[in-house]
Amino acid sequence: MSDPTPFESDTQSVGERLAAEALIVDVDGFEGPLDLLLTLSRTQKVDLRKISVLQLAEQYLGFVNQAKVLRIELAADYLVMAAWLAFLKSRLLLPPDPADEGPTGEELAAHLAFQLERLQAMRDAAARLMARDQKGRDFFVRGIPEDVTRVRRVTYSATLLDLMQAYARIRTRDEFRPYAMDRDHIFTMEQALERMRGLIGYAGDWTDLSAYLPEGWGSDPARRRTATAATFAASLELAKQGRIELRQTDTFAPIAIRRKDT
Amino acid sequence: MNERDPREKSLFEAPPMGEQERMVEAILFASADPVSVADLAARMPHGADPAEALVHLRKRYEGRGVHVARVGDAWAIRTAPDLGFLMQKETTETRKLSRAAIETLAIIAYHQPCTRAEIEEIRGVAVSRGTVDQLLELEWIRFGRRRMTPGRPVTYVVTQGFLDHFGLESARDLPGLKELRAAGLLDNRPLPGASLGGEEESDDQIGQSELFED
Amino acid sequence: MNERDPREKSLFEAPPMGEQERMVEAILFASADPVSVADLAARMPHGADPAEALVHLRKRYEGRGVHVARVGDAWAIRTAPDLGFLMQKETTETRKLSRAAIETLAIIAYHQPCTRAEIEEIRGVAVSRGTVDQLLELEWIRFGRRRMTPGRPVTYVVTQGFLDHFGLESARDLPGLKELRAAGLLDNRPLPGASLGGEEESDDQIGQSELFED
Repeated sequence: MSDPTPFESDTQSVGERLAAEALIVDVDGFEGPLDLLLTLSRTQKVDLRKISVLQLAEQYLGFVNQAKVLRIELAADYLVMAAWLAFLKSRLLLPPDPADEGPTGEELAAHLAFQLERLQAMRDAAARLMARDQKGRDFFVRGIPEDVTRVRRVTYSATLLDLMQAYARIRTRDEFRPYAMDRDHIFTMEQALERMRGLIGYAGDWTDLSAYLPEGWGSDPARRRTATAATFAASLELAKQGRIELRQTDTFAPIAIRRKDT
Repeated sequence: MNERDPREKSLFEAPPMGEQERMVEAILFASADPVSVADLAARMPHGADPAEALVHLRKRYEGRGVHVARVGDAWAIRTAPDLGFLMQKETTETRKLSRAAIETLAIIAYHQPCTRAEIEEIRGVAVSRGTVDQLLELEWIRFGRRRMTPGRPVTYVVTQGFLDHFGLESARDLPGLKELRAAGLLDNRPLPGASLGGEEESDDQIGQSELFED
Repeated sequence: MNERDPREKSLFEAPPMGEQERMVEAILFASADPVSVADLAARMPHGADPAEALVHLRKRYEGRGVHVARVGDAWAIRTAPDLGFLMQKETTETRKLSRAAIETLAIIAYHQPCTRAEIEEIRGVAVSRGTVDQLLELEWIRFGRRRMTPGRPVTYVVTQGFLDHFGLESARDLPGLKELRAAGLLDNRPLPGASLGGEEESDDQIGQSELFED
């Protein structure tokens, strides 16, 4: 089987050569491989539904070869399309392998033709859309829109949460800490400090720092992380104040603390 | 040469008056400022008579929702004066209830029927008349039965409107303090001034009796 | 007592249709943006039927210099397109849209709701962020509902502003829509042999255990 070589100079008319050169020069002007294929398909001068996909594939591969000769770097998606078209071409030219379950060359070709027709249809639709009368160009809105004066009416709102917080605040007679979802799983250094100050009086012996994690913060990894960090920071602060001593037997070994007797 | 080329004629003869009226209408509608007759003439085809077109247009808009009004020596389309009320738009602004109001409301919801003295006892401060009035006006509370105690004080209860607003079936569906605590709505720090004692996680003990008095 | 107090009557009965038409006329003239029927009803007296008033008003302005235009579910008064030549255009700044932006806009309009992947499939090239941003900024497209497919991609749809700009009553009036649909060019046809991706990923399974951790 002789592979017809595209862009054979001796069979090309001047017009075709010019068109080919224009394509090469304009390679940056294409909006991707499908756009290039659509442009190439116009040289067939037929309805897109009757287009020869085989011929189109050859034109595209010829274009890519030409670009290589001219050392034009093609973007990866152009090369992907070239590989796919080469595959399509082999499917179209070789007799179908009955063992092969994939789609036939004709099915693939029909899909490519559909894609081209659809892209062309969307371009035509876009052109028709832009050709419509447009606001501010062909028709106009009221030049002196009359301001609508606004009459303000105030309504008051409160959520169930506000209500419950208010009640809890009164009944505990305490500075109520506002409920904040994102702090649910955060143990602060202040909390850790407060906790440790209360407990440190009993820490006469070396005790593992992890023993000071508050209850309920040890099982969930996220909670354990924040509680550990806060407790560690608090222990540094207490050490700085001279209230406790810190000890670590080895790198990454557990840290232990004890009360510093003064 | 009396005969003129019909094409020339169409070029130099003014459009029919109906057409001129349309033009004046469109120009007045779209212009940001009132337009003088001279400006109209400058924008309309040669030979047009905007002054006459204006007379027709003015008549056409008589009694309509908008009318052609003279503004100095220029013209504009304006809303008919009797329809000015349509140009008002009510906007509703939502504000948060004040702390005093929400606390008062909460106490009434949890303790209804509830007298003013009881509210003041629970809050520890006087309840202003305005706060109660505001809640009454919002129709979140209403008067309940008078208490059969000396002075026969009025009581307050929450309304159906209150239940609707807060998505409650009844005031009994309000979560108790235990549930508030479970939901993380209650801080467990001990009461200020309460003796800290010998502290292991003691927050289950503190204040319980006070919290769950009923 | 069948007789009603005339004052009460005027309070509860809608004004005559002619009067309602004037009101709709005044409101539409006063607004540069389309006004929805619901907004009209909210601003008109209780019991008014702006939809019917609009039918009358629309007829009244047929062939005039301005006309009553439908924009989605809203209405606006616009100058007749054939009189555009009279208008001063220098005030309106029409930004030059790139070819990519125009095509993207058309694809969204004709295929809406439409995901970015679908736009890219049709154009055969990646859609740059700037292109979509530009259309969003012009308020010609907005986000639609997420597609219930793996990844739950966002979709784009065209806006009322888009319809208004191009003088369309609804997205159904896009030029050539019927023909494109009949030709099957708006179908989403997958590449033959491409795996259809195992249905809907059941994301119900994912994270279940995580959800039920306390």
